[in-house]
Formats: sequence, structure tokens, C-alpha cells
Amino acid sequence: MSKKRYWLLLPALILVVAFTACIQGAGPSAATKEVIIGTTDQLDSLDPADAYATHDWEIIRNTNPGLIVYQPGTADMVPGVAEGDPEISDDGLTYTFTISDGWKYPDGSELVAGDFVRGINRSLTMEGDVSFLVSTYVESVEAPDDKTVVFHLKAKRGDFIQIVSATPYGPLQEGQFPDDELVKFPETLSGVGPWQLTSYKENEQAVLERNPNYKMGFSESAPDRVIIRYFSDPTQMALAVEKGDIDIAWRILGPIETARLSTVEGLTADNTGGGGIRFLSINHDMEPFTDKNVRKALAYLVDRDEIVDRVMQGAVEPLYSIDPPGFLGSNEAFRDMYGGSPDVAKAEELLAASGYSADSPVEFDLWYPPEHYGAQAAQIFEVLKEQFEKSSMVKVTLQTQEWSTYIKALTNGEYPIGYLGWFFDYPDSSNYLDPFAQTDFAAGMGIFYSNPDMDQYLADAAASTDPAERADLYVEAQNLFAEDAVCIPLVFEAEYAVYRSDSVGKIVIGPALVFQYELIELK
Amino acid sequence: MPDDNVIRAENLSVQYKTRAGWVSAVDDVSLEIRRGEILGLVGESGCGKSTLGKALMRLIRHPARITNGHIWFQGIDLMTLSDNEMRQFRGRNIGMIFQDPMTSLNPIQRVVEHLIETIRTHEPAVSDEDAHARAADLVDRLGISANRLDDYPHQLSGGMRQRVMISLALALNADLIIADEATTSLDVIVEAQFVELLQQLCRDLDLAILMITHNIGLVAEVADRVAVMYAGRMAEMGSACDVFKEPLHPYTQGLLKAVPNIHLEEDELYKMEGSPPDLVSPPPACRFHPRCPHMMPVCSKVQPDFETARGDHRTACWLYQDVPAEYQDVREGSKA
Amino acid sequence: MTVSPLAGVCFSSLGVALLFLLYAFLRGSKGLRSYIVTRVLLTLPMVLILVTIIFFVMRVIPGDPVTSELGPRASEAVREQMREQLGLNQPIWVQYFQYLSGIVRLDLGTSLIFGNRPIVDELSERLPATLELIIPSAALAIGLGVLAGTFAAEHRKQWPDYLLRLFSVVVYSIPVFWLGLIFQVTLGLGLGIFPIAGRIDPIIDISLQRHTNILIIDSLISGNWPALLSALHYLVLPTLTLALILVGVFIRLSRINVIETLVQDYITAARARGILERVVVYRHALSNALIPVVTLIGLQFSVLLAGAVLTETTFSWPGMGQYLVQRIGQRDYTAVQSAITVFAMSVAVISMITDIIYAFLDPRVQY
Amino acid sequence: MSDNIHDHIIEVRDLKKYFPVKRDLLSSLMGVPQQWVRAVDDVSFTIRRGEVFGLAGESGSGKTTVGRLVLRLLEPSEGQIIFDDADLSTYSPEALRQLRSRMQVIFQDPFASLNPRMRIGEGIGHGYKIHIPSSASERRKAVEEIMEHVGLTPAAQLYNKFPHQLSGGQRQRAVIARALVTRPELIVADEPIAMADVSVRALLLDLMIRLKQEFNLTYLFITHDLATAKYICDRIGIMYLGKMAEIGDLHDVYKSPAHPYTEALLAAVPVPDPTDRREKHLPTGEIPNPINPPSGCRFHPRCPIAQQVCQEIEPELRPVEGNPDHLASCHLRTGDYQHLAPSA
Repeated sequence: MSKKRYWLLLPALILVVAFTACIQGAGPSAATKEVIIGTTDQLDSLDPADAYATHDWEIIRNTNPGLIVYQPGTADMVPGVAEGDPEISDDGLTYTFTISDGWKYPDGSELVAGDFVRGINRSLTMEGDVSFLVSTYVESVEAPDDKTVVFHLKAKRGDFIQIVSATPYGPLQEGQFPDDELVKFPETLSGVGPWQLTSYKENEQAVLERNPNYKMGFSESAPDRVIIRYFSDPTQMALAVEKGDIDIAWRILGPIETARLSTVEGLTADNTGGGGIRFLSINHDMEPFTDKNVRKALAYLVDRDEIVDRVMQGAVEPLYSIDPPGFLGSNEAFRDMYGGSPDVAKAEELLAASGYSADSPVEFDLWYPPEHYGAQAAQIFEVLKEQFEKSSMVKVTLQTQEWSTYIKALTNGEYPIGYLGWFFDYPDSSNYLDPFAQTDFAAGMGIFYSNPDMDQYLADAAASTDPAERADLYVEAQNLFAEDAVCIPLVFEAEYAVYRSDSVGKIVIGPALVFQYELIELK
Repeated sequence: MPDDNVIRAENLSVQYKTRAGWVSAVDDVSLEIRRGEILGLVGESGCGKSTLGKALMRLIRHPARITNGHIWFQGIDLMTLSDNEMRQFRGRNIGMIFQDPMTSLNPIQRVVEHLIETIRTHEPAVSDEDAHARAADLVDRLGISANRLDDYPHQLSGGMRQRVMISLALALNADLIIADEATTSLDVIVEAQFVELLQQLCRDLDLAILMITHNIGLVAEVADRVAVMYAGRMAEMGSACDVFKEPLHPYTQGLLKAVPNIHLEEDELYKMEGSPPDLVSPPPACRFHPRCPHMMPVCSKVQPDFETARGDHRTACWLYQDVPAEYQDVREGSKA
Repeated sequence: MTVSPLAGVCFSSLGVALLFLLYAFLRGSKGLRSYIVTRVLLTLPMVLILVTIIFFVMRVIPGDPVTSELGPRASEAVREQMREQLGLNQPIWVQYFQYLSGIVRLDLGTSLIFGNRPIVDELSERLPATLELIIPSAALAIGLGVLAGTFAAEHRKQWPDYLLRLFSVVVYSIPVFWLGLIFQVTLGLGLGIFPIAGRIDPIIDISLQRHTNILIIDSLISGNWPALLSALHYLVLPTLTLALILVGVFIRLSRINVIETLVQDYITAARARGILERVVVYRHALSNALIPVVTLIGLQFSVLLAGAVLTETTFSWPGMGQYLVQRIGQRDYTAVQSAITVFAMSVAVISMITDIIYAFLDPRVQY
Repeated sequence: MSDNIHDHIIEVRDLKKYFPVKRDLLSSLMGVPQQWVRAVDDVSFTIRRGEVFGLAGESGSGKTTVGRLVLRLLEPSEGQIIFDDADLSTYSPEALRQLRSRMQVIFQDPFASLNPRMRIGEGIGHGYKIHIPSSASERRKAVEEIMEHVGLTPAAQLYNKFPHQLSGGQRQRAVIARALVTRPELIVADEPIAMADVSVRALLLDLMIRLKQEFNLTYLFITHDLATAKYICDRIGIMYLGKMAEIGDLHDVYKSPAHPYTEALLAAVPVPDPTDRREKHLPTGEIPNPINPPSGCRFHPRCPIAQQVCQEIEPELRPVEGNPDHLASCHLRTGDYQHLAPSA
């Protein structure tokens, strides 16, 4: 019998162990300065020829900067590994970059121009998810010497500087990846950047250590080691940063958690200025939206401020152009054209002109996915329906569909009008206008908008290398976009990072959402 | 007072709680069991005889309770013992055998485990080996070979299981064995074997045995004295010969006539009218009076005492007691 | 094919079970032995039926793996190529037999989302994490549930009984998400004594060499005591959450079974022998009452797995449940199919083992 | 045996019922031979119209199985049961269905055999509803009539009670009423009064005897209680381990039992007379397992007078002292080996 009694000690033992663990777990050691960044993103791939997700690019950029990089904290392009701006041939088809001295891999070997050629050619031959970002524009690439990288383009591209900042254009050290195979999760990942990925445990954590040979060096307050912690949902991540399990909560907190955390003492919410846009994607091939008057009527009826204030409680901003603020030539075409507040009379005038009346209203299904764009989607659409039906000439039926089916049907053009979000592949206005307004791309998105004027603006803007000229062209394009009511921009959802004021002094992210870990200032 | 009573219950009452309220299962019952005798306790189902057996061991549990009385066991009033003292009394001084030996043994315990556990609970100093040896010795005495010790209860026959139950009751040389319908589930030949064994043990070990049964024939065969219960009360108690040859209580008289006898030539059984009462609302005073052929006015008014009618032969019936004066005048008009 | 890590995990987790089978086989009677063989043999068709159902159900649910992988803009030719690559262009029965033979060879194909990554590799990372969560949870739930249920039965119709019954209903009806969140907010954030999410302290994790991916075992192997403490520390909240979901069922079931056994004749008989009340309740009554509880453990195992899916999501626990949820979202057909197959097979194996335990415990069972 | 076959309501010929011993899959795959429980092994007897035929023996003797075979609740492995001149195995399903109304059963436990959620009247009328086309009022009338017959009075009041509201004796009466409502010819009563208390038992026995006369019934009365059997049975068969040990008029069997087993059984019956305590010569041991019954005479291992021959040769039923209505299967008492019997 007495033997049995010892079993009672077992729960007690567990409690003691757990308690000791509490004490043990408190406070990182002073020897190495660590920073723990939480994210709800997942790593999809670390192979630069394949990686296409935001978080993939963040890790790759931190280990391996390209020829052109972002000016920290902005969406501006500055030379990275390159010594200065490229030399552009007169026909605009040849870009020649010169590499600056002193870029070294962690093992001490020097970066050479051939590493870029290897990386770009590998992207082209592997046909990974991201290859189109190279193959669409680049005819060939060569390295006449160890310091020079020469690109031959297929067509003139005014935004090639932006394009070349994308990760598939990064250098690739010999032996890092096999030539004939995609390796999504290599044991380690390194480049000439400040960091090297030393361990990755799927859905648990990634660990980045300093590249001892990083050319730019580290500041006194920079972390020695960066740990990325993966969470399955934003609520836990918010709790974890609040408690101090992590130092920084980064993508994707979402507006609700951000709003809550920004009121918590000891936490700093950092608005990156960058983020996704949300808009109504309209199918121009489907009744009643073949009629421009109907599209414009909706543009008159929508009340962005109500969505922002009533549903999102100020966590998002109203969006008046498909090209969000901060990008080249970005304006507020929809505000200019349709006003800052709804105008039922104007809308009804247009609808009446198309033969609609209160007795025979325009009727359509309005689609959205229930969860993909956050839990507030349903409320947003209730409000939208209300706004549209302020006019007795509009009759809206709300429809929902689970995301994977939804996105397929929407982009196949099976819905008349639906909800869509967008974030740029590369930070240029072209990446906001081309996909929806250019004839070929728009068809692929299920929009089926086609206007020769628009195509011309976009082609000219892409080919131009003069920023001022490009800006003008994009203003024209945006105005036409609003005039034709191609799609209806609704809101801009800025991304926030929340960090603990007791451990982190400053972080630098910026509207391009490029988080450079070496610029984290620890206290 | 020196006596050879092993146990003596005085005015014992047991009540249990039902939705209809408290019900007296045993009402003011007194009895004694003497060393070396078998006392047969008979009665029909629901008369309280099993409850009485359990009450003697204080095995009455919620929602029932002993509400009154004393249980003297060799000079100690068991009612004054603490629960733990009483527990030590059980098994050591009083053993019990139950109706169904199949369900009275723990189905997932081997025979030997039952025995060792019982021995070691009461004598913790005994080693496992010694307890095992004692267990083997014990079952051997009861005619079970020691190699059946490792069997599970379901592997034994009904008779063997009941022998195991006896061995458990005797494991600590108890003075009193309470056998509660111990033969009911046995076939007639095995039953006869079993009661022979009980008689032999009673003689050899000078035990007191309380044999609770509804089988009146069996009592006639083995009991030295007989107690008859009706509706929670003691109706009659006396030596077997007295009770069977000259039953006093009208209930006992009827009961005995209703028992089939394979040796008698008559081919019809006596039929007692009515059925035993519901204990939730028993008849007032003498509970047998509605069925009694000798019913007198006093019978429905005053409960007769359980007192000696002739020598050691006691009964609770007005036929043998002085009727209180106010009821006497109508005595002449009774059926008796 | 190299020996996959999943094989190792399977064998090590089945190792305990096999040891038990062996023990039961050697200790048990002849009848029990042949029962074990029979039961093991019967599990095979059961597993076959299960995997067959999974395969065909996976084919009829909506959502197209090719579209979710390639995106909507891919051309039909590319789609066709992908279908071919995945074997989706073959007749369904060919796919079915490939799937079956894959299971036998422990080759579950490759993930649709993560290119040529073998699913066996992914599962062998995830399964140990799930085991590390559900084994202590089940032990805790069963242990606590049975003890509390017995306690309630012992004090039937007294206040501990009412309290425990109320408690069991309450915990059983609380959604896992919410319970987990409550723990995170109170014990995690409020009192600050337990971490919110994850399996181990991220900094300590760096120093931990993983072999089995069961962190407690790994830290024991490498003698990494801080890692062991941290792993246990991180285990507390998820285990508590998952255990509480189940504990209600076990309280109620143990209670009712103990109450039933407490009125059995052999309990009265044991009391009549003067056996200590504690022994009567916790040995005689409980051991008999546990026999039906064992069967329930087998049945509740699927509930445990379902609970694990939610708990893992709530605590960012990178196990099978989280994997399943993620891959369902990504329409990763092969991964989902494989994960469910593993779930189903483990349920089949556990139910086999509980049946055998049942037979082992109850000498009366006729085979 | 009587020559007039119409005297017999039931004739059982060489009846056998073997139950397979449950084997696991593995054993059957490995060809372990199937074992059988020989519950009833070559039993023959007849029941005459209007009599009470008792079937007695210890548990495991096969008496209950015989009852179920006669009722056709079980299929015999071998042998015939002839009911009213026709072999039951030749009955069509429709005929079998009709047979159910001519043959009824009363089980031991009245509580278990009454549906607890059915009112007493409905329970009694259930068989009537199945077998006899009738309106609800006709049925109610028939039920109340039979309830009066068995002493469930007042019938109209008891009709709507549930089984748990009745006393034990009333429940058994309800079971009897249910059996009688279709006016059967044969009642198989399987330990009908074993659960009843002494005082109730006599009443029930009396009731059964009275009903037998009123309804011209024949009883197959299965019991382990020889003392009670005495009061109702005309003839009795004593079974041991699937075999008939002895059969004959009750008085013949009780007065001069021929089989040692019958002797033992009668001797073991307790007598309610403390002055009549006599030394009993009880057989040792208990009834063995019917899976592998002893060779020869099945009783030989327990028999106080067994000889070598009893182990070797199986005895047959033979007349006792030339009485063709009293048969016993004992080598030493009725067979060819009487000379081997040890002198008393």
C-alpha cells in the first residue's frame, strides 16, 4: 500500500518541475542579444528561384541583398550591392551594374558578378513560382568580369530598377543550391547580407545569426541573433508580445489586435505605412456591369468613411485610387470624380439613364469570402449592401463562398462583383494598375476590362525611364480607371508591427514592408 | 451476566429512506445466537431478514440506517464502536456468506488474492508467504484443492465458490458466521452437501451460525433454533422442534402448512390468504392481523410484545398474552 | 528509399504498445493469446476500410488541388502537366492502388504545396509533437477523471459529487478554443507563469539537438536539463486544455461505473470481511469499474485527436492537428489525405490495443 | 406406451441439441475441431393430453433446452418433436405461427418476461392481437375475462397498471393470463413458481391446477424442485447432463426410484420436519461440464454404486420391474448388468 502512495508525489513533482521552469524561463541570458519576432506567416520556400511569399522574401532579403535595395524605411530604391545606379543603354534594353567592393559570404569568400548570373539563370531554368518575375523582362544576363553584371531586356521597362530589387535577382553563392533541383528548405541559408539562417523548424521557429563578414557592419544595439517564432493565429501572437514571450509581433496582426495592442502600456505600435488594398472587383463581361452607368452609380453610392469608422473602427484608411498613397503618381481619382461622401441623386440619375427605376431596380449578387479577409468581412458587406440600397433602384443579394473556391470562381469571371485584396510584387504603380486595367491581365483576373487608351498609358509608362513622365501617365491612367469605374477601391489596410518598449528601441520597416533585422535597436 | 450468547441484538431497528419517506425494514427486533448453534432465520422476501443480518455487522449503508438498539458481541456493544473499530470486527469476529457466490467474489481477483487480502488486512504482520500458506491450508480443509487458488471465481463451480466464501469467512477464526441465503443459488444436491459442511464446521469449530433463508425445509434440517420474521418484526423464535411441531404464531402455522413436503401423502398445499404487506404503509399494530384467521379487535390496535410463551419459545401474538382490559370484553366474539 | 524518420517514430510510438502486446501474449492464457492474434488480424481489414473511405471521400469534396497550387492564371496545358505529375489524370482505381501500396511502403507521396517534399518527412516532424501533447493529456485526463469520478461516487449525493458533476458538464461543454484562450489570458498573460504558445523556449530551442522531435525525450537523450524544464513548462497549458476537454467524460463515466460496482455483492462482501473502505473503493470497485472505462478510452481517442487539432491551433503547437488545418486551407490533397490516414490508423490501432487491454484485464471475457 | 397415438399431444423422439462452443477466428483457421455443448443428447418422451408432465434435474441437465425445443424457440440438432400427430420440422411458417397460439410458455422470472413499458392489459392482450383477428373492444373483453380467471381482480382496474405496480404474485398471474389468452392446448412452464414466496407459491400452484381443468390444458412443467413437483405433476422425467435418467408416474418414481441419481436427488430435498433428519448418502462433486461428458453412464463419476461397466457402456432406458410406464437407464438397476450391483 505504501508503495502506491508515492504515486501521489508525481503530480507534485510535475508542479515543482513546471515551477522551476517558470523561473528558468524568465529573461534571456546577457551574453548574446536576442530578439524574438513573432509572425503568423508561414515559410513556403527559401529557394530564391521559387520563393514568392512575403515572408519568404523577408528572410531571403535579410540574408542576401540584391543589386538594388530599398532605402530603409521607405519604398525608394537605392543601390545595394551595386556601386551606384546602373548604366542604361540608349535603347533602354541593356542595364549594366557594377558591384561595390567588400561583400563577403559568411565563409569569407568574396561576392563576384557571376553569382548574380548563376542566381538569375537558375531562376529562369528552374521555372519556380517566381520565374515569371525574371522571364517576363530579362532576355539574358552576363558577367563580363567579376565586378560587372549586364542585363539584356526583352522590352523597354521604366521600372526595371524596382523589378531588379526582387529576390530572384539576388546573388547565389556556388554550392548554396543545386543547379538542377529546387530546394525549398535548405539546412542553412546564407549570402552577403547581414544574416544567415542557421536553423529552421517548420511552424516553430527560424534562427538567424550574424554574417561575421557583413560589409556594412552592425551597430552597437543590433541583435546578435534573430529568432522568428511562428504562430497559428494573431490572437496568440498578440498575447505573446503582451506577455513578453516575443519582442516584436509582426505580420499579420490584423486591425483588431493592432487596435487593442496599441492601447497596452509598454508596447509600441509601428505603422509601416505599407499594406494591402481592398476593392470591389467588377466583371465587365457580366450583366449589369457591362453598363458603365451601373459601375459609376456604385462608385457614387459607396461610403468609405462609414466602413472605416463603423466597422473597422479606424483601423484602416479609406482608399480613393487603385494605386495607393506613396506610389509614383498616386492620386485620389475616385474622390475627385465621385466626391468624398455618397451621392444618391447622382447615382440614380445614371441608373435612370440606363432605364432602371425603383420599380425595376438593378439587381446583382455581391460576393465575398467569409474569413480570408478577416472576421469583419461580413459586417463590411452588410454595410455595403445598406449603402447601395440607399438608392431604391439597387437591389443587392449578398453571397459568400469559401476562399479557395471563391478565388477561383472570381478570377475565372464567374461572379458579377466580388471582394479582392492586393499587395505589390514590386513597389511600383505599374504593379497596381497593370493587373486590373491592362487588357490581357484584367481578363486573367476575371475583370475583362479593355480600353485602348488605358493600354497605351500603361505601356508608355512601363517603357519610360523618366519618373516625371511615368508619374503623369499613371495619373492619366488612374483618372481613366475612375472614369470607367474599372474596379471600386475601398480601403487601405496598413500593416503594423508591435514591439515591447522595454526591450526594443526602434525598428525600421517602411511602406515596402521590408523588415531589416540588423536595424533593430535593442535596449 | 454470563451467557453463552455469541451475539445478542436488543430492540434493533433499521430504517431506510424512500421517496415515500422513512420505512422500517427491521422494527424493534431482538434475538441471540449461542455458541455452537445454528439459528435459522426465516421469512418471506421483504420481511427484513437480510437487513437484520447486515445490521448485526453494521453493514447498513446510506440511505438506510440503524435507528435504535444494541448489538452485544461478547460483552461489547457494537453500536458504540467507531467505524474503524467496527471494520476490524468484521471479518475477524464475524464472517458473512452471501446468496450468490458468483457475484460475491471480485471477478477480477484470484481466489488466493481474496484470502491473502482478508488475512493481511486484519493481521498486517503476516507475510505474503505465510498468508498464502494459510490460504492453502484453509481451502484444503474445505475440500478445495490448493491448486485452484490461482483460479478466478468464474472458473470455479457454484459449490466451490460457496466453499471459497466460507473459507473467507473463516480465515480469521470468526466466532459468528452469518449465511445470508447462502444456498439459494445452489442445486439441491450441492445445497445438501453445503449444509452438511456448515453443520460440521459449526460442531468442529464451536461456531455460531445465523442461517438466513426462505427455504423452510432447509432450516428444519439443520437449525437448532428457528426465528421467524414477518414484515420487519420477529414473529416467533424457539427451538426447531418446538417451532415446527407446535408453531404458536398464526403466521408460522400457515407458513409451515404451505411448505411442500416430499414425504407427506397429502396432495394439496395449504393456501394462506393475502400477501405480505408493503412496508411503506404496513397495517397498524400486529402486521399480520389482516391475514390472520384468529384476528381479534386488539390485534389491529396494539402491537403484542415479543415474549416468552413457553420456556425458550417466544412469540409476538395476543393469543398468548394478556389482552389489555379495554379490549378484553370483545375477546369472546373472536374467531378463536 | 531510405528508412524514413516516420518509420522510426511509428516504431517508437508503437513500441510501447508492442511491448504491452508481447507482455499480454506471454502472460495471458491460451485464449487471450489467440484473441490477440485474432484482434490484430481483424485490425487489418478495418484499416483497409478506413483508408478506402478516406481516399474516396477526398475525391468527392470540393476544391481542386491543381488550381490551389498553380493559381487561377495558369494555362490549361500547365494544369494538365501538373495533373499528370500528381497522377491525378489516371483512372481513380489506379490512383487508389497507388495510394494503398504507398501506405504499405510508408511512402505517402509528396506535398502538393511544398513541391517534392515527401509527406512522410513532414508527418514524421509533426506526429511526435502531437504525441508529446496527447499522451500526457490523455494520462492526465484519465488519471484525474478516474480519481475524481471515483471520489464523486464515494461521496455520492454529497457536495463533492455535485461539484464534480457540475464541473464535468462545464468543462465538457466549453469549446477548446475558448478554454485555451482563457488559460493563455489568465495563467499565461495575467499571472505570467506559463508561456502563451509554442513547444519550447525559442532561445533554449537553439541549443537542443532534435532526434525524435519529442522534445522531452530529446532533451533527456542529450542531457539538456534547461530544455527539459522548458519543454515541460510549455507543455502545461496545452496539456491542461486538452485534458480538461476529456476529463469531464471520464469523471462521469468513472463515477457511474464505480457507483454501479459499489452496489455489487462483492463490494458488500469485501466490507463484510473488514477490508478498509479505501481499499474497497479504490481497489475492488475501481478496478472493476475501470474495465468499461478502458473501452471508452479507445472510443475517446478520436475525440482526443479532434481536441488535439483545436488545441494545436490554439497554442501554435506544430503537430498533426495544426498541419491538417493548414493543409486543408491550402487544399493540399495528398497531405490532408495522408494526415487523416495517419489519424485513422492510429485510432484503429488504439482501439485494437484497448480491446486487448480489456480482454487482459477482465478474466471473464470469453474469446 | 399407449397404443393410441392420439393420446399424445407431444412426442419427442431421439431429440438432440448440440450448441457449438464459440471459437476464435484463429482456432477455426487452424482447424482446431469444433467442440459442442451436448445440452440435450438423445432424449425421448411423450406427453399425454391433459396431463402434467414434469421435467426435473439440476441446472445444466438440459431440461430448459428441451422446453425451448418443444416450443420451437430452438431448432433441434437431431430428432423429432411431434405435436398433435405432425412433425414440427415439417410445419410451414404459417403453421408454425399458428402453433404459437396453441402452445404457450410461462417463464421463471415474471418481471423479466413482462415489458415494463406496457400496461398489464396490453401485455396480456399482445399475443391475442397477433394470433386472433379481433377488434380492440373484443380484445379487451377477452383480456379482462382471462384476468378474472387467473385472479387478477378487479380486472378493469388492473388492466391499466404497469408491471412494477403489481406484487410478485400478481405479476406471475399476469404471465399466466398472457399465456392463456389465446386458449392454448399446451403450456410449457419453465420454473413458473421458483421465484415466488412460500405463501404465494401454494396459491399459484393451485391456480395452475384449476386452470388446467377449466381450459383442458396440458403442462410441460420444468422444475428443479421435486417437492413442489409432487403437488402438480402426473408423470415426471428426471434429466441428468442431457440424458433422461428416469421417467415414469410421479408416484412410482418417488416411491421407488430406480436410478441412483433420482435417489440422490430425492434424498437431497430438505424436509420441513426437524424430527425427520436422516443421514443422507449424497453423491460427491457437482454436475460436470456438458462439453466433454463422462463416458458410459454420465452419472458414473458421482454414482455411489458405479461399476466398471458404467464407465464403458451407455445404459438405455429400460422398464423398472416390468412396469412399461416407469423407465430408468441404469445398468445395475434395470439393465443387463443387475447382477453386478453391490448388495445393499
